Amino acid sequence: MSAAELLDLHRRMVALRAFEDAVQRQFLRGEIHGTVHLYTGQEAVSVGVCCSLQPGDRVAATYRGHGAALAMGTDPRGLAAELMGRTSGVCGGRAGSMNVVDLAHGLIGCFGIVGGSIAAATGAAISLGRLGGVAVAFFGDGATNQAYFHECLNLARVRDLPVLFVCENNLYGEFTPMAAVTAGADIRARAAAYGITAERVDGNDVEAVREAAGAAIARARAGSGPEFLECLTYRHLGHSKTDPATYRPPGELEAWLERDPLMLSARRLVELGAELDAIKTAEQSVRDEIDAAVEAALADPYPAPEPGREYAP
Amino acid sequence: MSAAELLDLHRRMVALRAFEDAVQRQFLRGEIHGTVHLYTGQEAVSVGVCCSLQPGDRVAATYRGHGAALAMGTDPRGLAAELMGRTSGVCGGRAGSMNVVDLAHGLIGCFGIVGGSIAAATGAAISLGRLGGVAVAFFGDGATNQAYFHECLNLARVRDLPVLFVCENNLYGEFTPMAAVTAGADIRARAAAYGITAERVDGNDVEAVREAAGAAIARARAGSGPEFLECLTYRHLGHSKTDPATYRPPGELEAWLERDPLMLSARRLVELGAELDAIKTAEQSVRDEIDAAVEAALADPYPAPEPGREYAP
Amino acid sequence: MTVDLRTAVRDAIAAEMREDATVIFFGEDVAAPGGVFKATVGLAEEFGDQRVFDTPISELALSGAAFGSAVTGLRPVVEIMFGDFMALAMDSLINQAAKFWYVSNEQGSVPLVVRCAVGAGGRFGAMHSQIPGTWLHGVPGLKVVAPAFPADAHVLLRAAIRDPNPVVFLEHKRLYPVKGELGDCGDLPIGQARIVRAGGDLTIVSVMKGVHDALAAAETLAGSGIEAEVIDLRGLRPLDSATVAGSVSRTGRLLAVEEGPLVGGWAAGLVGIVAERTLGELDDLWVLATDPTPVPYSPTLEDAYLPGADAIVDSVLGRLSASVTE
Amino acid sequence: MTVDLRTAVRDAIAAEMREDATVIFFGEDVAAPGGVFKATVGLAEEFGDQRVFDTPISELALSGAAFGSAVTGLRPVVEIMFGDFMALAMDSLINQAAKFWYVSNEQGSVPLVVRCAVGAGGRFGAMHSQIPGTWLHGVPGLKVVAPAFPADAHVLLRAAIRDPNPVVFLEHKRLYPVKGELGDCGDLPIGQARIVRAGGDLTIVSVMKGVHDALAAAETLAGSGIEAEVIDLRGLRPLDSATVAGSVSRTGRLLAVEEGPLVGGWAAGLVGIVAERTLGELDDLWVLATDPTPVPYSPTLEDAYLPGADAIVDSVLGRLSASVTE
Ligand SMILES: Cc1ncc(C[n+]2csc(CCOP(=O)(O)OP(=O)(O)O)c2C)c(N)n1
Ligand SMILES: Cc1ncc(C[n+]2csc(CCOP(=O)(O)OP(=O)(O)O)c2C)c(N)n1
Ligand SMILES: [Mg+2]
Ligand SMILES: [Mg+2]
Repeated sequence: MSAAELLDLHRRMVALRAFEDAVQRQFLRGEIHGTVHLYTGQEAVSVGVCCSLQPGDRVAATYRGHGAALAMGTDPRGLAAELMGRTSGVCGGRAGSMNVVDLAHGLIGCFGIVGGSIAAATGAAISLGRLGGVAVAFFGDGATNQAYFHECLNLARVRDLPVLFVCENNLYGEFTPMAAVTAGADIRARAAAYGITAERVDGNDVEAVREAAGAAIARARAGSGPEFLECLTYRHLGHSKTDPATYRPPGELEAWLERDPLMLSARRLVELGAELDAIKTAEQSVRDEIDAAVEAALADPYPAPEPGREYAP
Repeated sequence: MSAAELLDLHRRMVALRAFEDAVQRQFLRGEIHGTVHLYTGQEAVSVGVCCSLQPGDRVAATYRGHGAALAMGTDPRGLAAELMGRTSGVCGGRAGSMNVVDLAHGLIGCFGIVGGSIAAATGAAISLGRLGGVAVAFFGDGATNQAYFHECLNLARVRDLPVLFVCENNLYGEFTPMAAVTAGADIRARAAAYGITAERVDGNDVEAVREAAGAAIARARAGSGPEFLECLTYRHLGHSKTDPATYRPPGELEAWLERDPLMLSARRLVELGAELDAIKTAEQSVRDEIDAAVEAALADPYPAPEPGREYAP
Repeated sequence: MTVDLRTAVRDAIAAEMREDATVIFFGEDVAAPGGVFKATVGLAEEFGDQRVFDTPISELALSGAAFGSAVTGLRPVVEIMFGDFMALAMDSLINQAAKFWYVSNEQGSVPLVVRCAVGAGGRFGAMHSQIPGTWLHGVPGLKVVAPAFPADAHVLLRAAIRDPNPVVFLEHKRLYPVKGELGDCGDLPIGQARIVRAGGDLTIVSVMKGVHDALAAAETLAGSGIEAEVIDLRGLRPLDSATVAGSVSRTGRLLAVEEGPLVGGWAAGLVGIVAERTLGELDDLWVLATDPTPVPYSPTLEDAYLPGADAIVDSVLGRLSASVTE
Repeated sequence: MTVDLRTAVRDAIAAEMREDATVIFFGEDVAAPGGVFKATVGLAEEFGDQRVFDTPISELALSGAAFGSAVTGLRPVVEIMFGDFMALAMDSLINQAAKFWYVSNEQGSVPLVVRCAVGAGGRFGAMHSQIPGTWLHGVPGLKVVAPAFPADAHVLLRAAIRDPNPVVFLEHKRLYPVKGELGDCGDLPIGQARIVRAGGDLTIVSVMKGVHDALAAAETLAGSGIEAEVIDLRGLRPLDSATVAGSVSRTGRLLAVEEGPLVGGWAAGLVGIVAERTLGELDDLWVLATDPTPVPYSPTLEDAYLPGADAIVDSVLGRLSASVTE
């Protein structure tokens, strides 16, 4: 990967990080309601996967979906406004953080039900098998114990559907360690048991993710049927806004912070000859853009209820 | 296995076969209603598994459950009466063929929902983990594509529950070949992916089934956690009463009839020194008993409805 | 053309598939075998494996795949073999399909249909005889269709396939062999009840098999000089309480007949909604439902469980004479 | 003792676990973390991993495991974290647990409890705000409990754990912090409504958060000289329509307030059942429900969606003045 290409991915990851930082601030200010599930630490996964997608491809993600949305091109202001429940939100404020949909950018949904993204992408792949294109499902390690995982992976293989299943293994489902509830230790073996090619990649290394996901997407596009990619990663923050993440063993977070995907890509950029200053400047301009977008959303109005209105197409 | 032991298993299998033959006759006479799913051809599985169970162990089976019920000791007359919808039925005629329960004999249920037996046995194993004992789930190849299979096998391994999962792979789910809907070809790989020891055995060879199941049950009893056994077998008849089974390739049934479990055990008995005549006599006496039991059930009354009665414990 | 309901269903799917290449159909044992109720025979041959296919026994994946394909350009029709298995498929229907239009701020619709065979009377026992309509009739964003006659089954299934909303389409097992004229098969919006028999003394409302029972009961009652108006709701959501209320305004009496228990059923809810609108005009209203038990297997028990024509007649006569005695 | 509902729940489980070694408790993030709503803090410490444990995210296996363990000697209490996820767990509840006693010819009972947090108002969006009671209130063999006060939550959860039937126990999220006296915590059978405020002008019935809204509305209405009787149903199945009918016989007017849509809801059904019994005594009856949409996220939309105290007051005043005008 050239420095320019990597810088592009780096900037995208910084955008995701900056967005979640801003969300955190707005949440604390009371502008974002209920709960949010931040993507901080996992940026290399959705950026590394989505950069290989083409127009017409489709993505389904989870309640931890800001990253996937931004990686697909969702407008940060529209996304922030959605989280704030404003009319200008990408779903008019009706969805909130957990259920974002942005069809114009190929995001068929973020799903509040664990495993729901797997079904949505599998179904989309039925369409794409006819129209051309690839569907991607993002989901967590915890979702691999859900009914959807099993039934959909089997169906996808049986029907040879063009879908990439991306498991973001961040070692926890909510407050419970993956190992405590996920038998067999290696999630790839589950996919392989359905005859699906299954790879694992360092989910904090955006180059590695792009390479593995790009190859899998290309294979699926060429007719290989479903593909499976486990991305080993870590969420830097708690599961959701109310979680201080005290269940983590001491030192675990620190070790992962050493492998912060943004730090890794910045370091690699330097290796590839980029100037540290130039990187910092680029980062700051991305951060400024995101901050401005999020701040701008604050000016947008709340939707006016329309009691009794019929909501059907 | 001694000739006497094998003769015992052989007699049990003949009982199952004779029962299904009688059921078929009564169905055609209109004495059994709705539909039935006959076990003919699969006798070695439930007989070979259940003979290693002890009092206090529990079994959950399917709508194709007459075999498992009889193998657990359900009274043939009570079972026949159930199928006929009589008061003397093991469930008073309320359940019918697909949903038989016989707690006194350790049968916690036959389940009309594909996969339901897996859940019931998994739950029973939570109890048995405390009380001692082993739970057994019988289910088909088709059930391995159901949500229950996935979620319960994972849970059983995570909690190290004493349960034996017995997959009766008869190559079809209803009218659809297993290979057409079951990705990955080898069901054992699925169990293995959860870290469950998985074996395959000739499900028409009652000695082989008893050996493999007996060892697995002993391991589970000793605390190994869940075990998985795939029994390769074949149903001689259609899926249910309305199915002429025309979807089978020519010659397939004939090849399997050559490996009829009753024929195999009879042959083996002869090898072990039993007299063919003695075997035939034993078979006939079992058949007579079963026929008499089924005929006797015909004399029993139909339940009288009690409209408005409260049915709650 | 006179066809049975089974054929009306099959022909509806076939007609829509011919007209619209985005319609696909899948389910368990529906393609090569043509369905366990033989309601989809010949579709696989006509439309090929890409449009009509057999699936694993994976009800949740089926509803999920229907959702995913419906929001990306197809019009999937899915068969859940028995309505009893709907519980396994419900999450995607409720949480994905039914919510998408509203939650996405109307970015996209979800034109899917889930068909299933429902109802008791076939000696299939407790897990193969339920009507899952009442698990679903309270879910905003879903439609639930429940035809009683071949012509309605045909027209409404075609309408369901064309409908941009997720539709659950209930087919009563005991109606598959029922024959009827297809007529000219014009368009028919989902959610319109129909007065299938006029009468001035009371209104009997039901769906599916219950409509036939109500019609038979009405004939018997006519012999006693009681003229019942019979309404076929033709579905549970949208619930056409307006047609029922209109009829009740004329007859003053309402009986809702449900194959299922009283509490939590559609009948009690309909009665409540109609009562709210017509209270001043009402002389009587009540529900004839089943006992609150699972569906029993034994013929004597299952027959007694079902609210057939005789039970309707008894109920009407009992209620009317009670109100006369009062 | 004054406790919040959250603590009342926790203490109920703990008390039953102390008294009965066959009670076990499991669910997602319930043991070590003490539940996402912190309603089960400390149970794992007190009772150990064999009796209180965290599970995979496998709602169907949870209900299935509850069934299997309940028919073999244990009394499992299961947490389905959000009621919205109940659709994933429903098959075993409906087809196994609810049917077992009847179908087995009363060979064995199924003493299990499924708890879940339900309801809107927390800005959790469409998939974390539903009340799944109406998916289940029509299922024979199930009980559905829905308390409004800490004391009832405590006593009814204990009763649910001791009950030989499968019980779904709904805990409204917005009630977790609500405080109340536990009282002497005698026995209380499941399925008994309670008149929580006496009044002669109309009867308002609801469950959970709706009861608090109804009480607040009743105070406001009292200021206008309208005395509302408020009934807390305390559950949906069995449905205590008798207590409501008794009240309506005195007040002549019935309003049922439901956090959920009209069609398919418990409120319309209750109104129908009560109308059937009290028609001659009724001056008015109606339902205040939500719009038939998914629960919106945005605060302005969610607040407008919910039928709070103000909406109840408006509805009562509007309806009463309309009937006066007539
Ligand atoms: C069906 C369902 N069960 C439970 C939940 C509650 N829940 C939300 S996120 C979560 C953990 C998911 O873990 P994982 O799949 O690893 O994803 P992560 O949050 O780690 O990204 C749980 C249990 C849910 N939303 N849906
Ligand atoms: C959840 C569910 N889906 C579908 C059915 C209908 N059905 C009954 S048996 C069967 C095939 C099951 O195949 P398999 O598991 O291989 O068992 P077998 O009948 O071959 O013994 C199907 C699809 C059902 N009973 N339950
Ligand atoms: Mg995770
Ligand atoms: Mg099979």
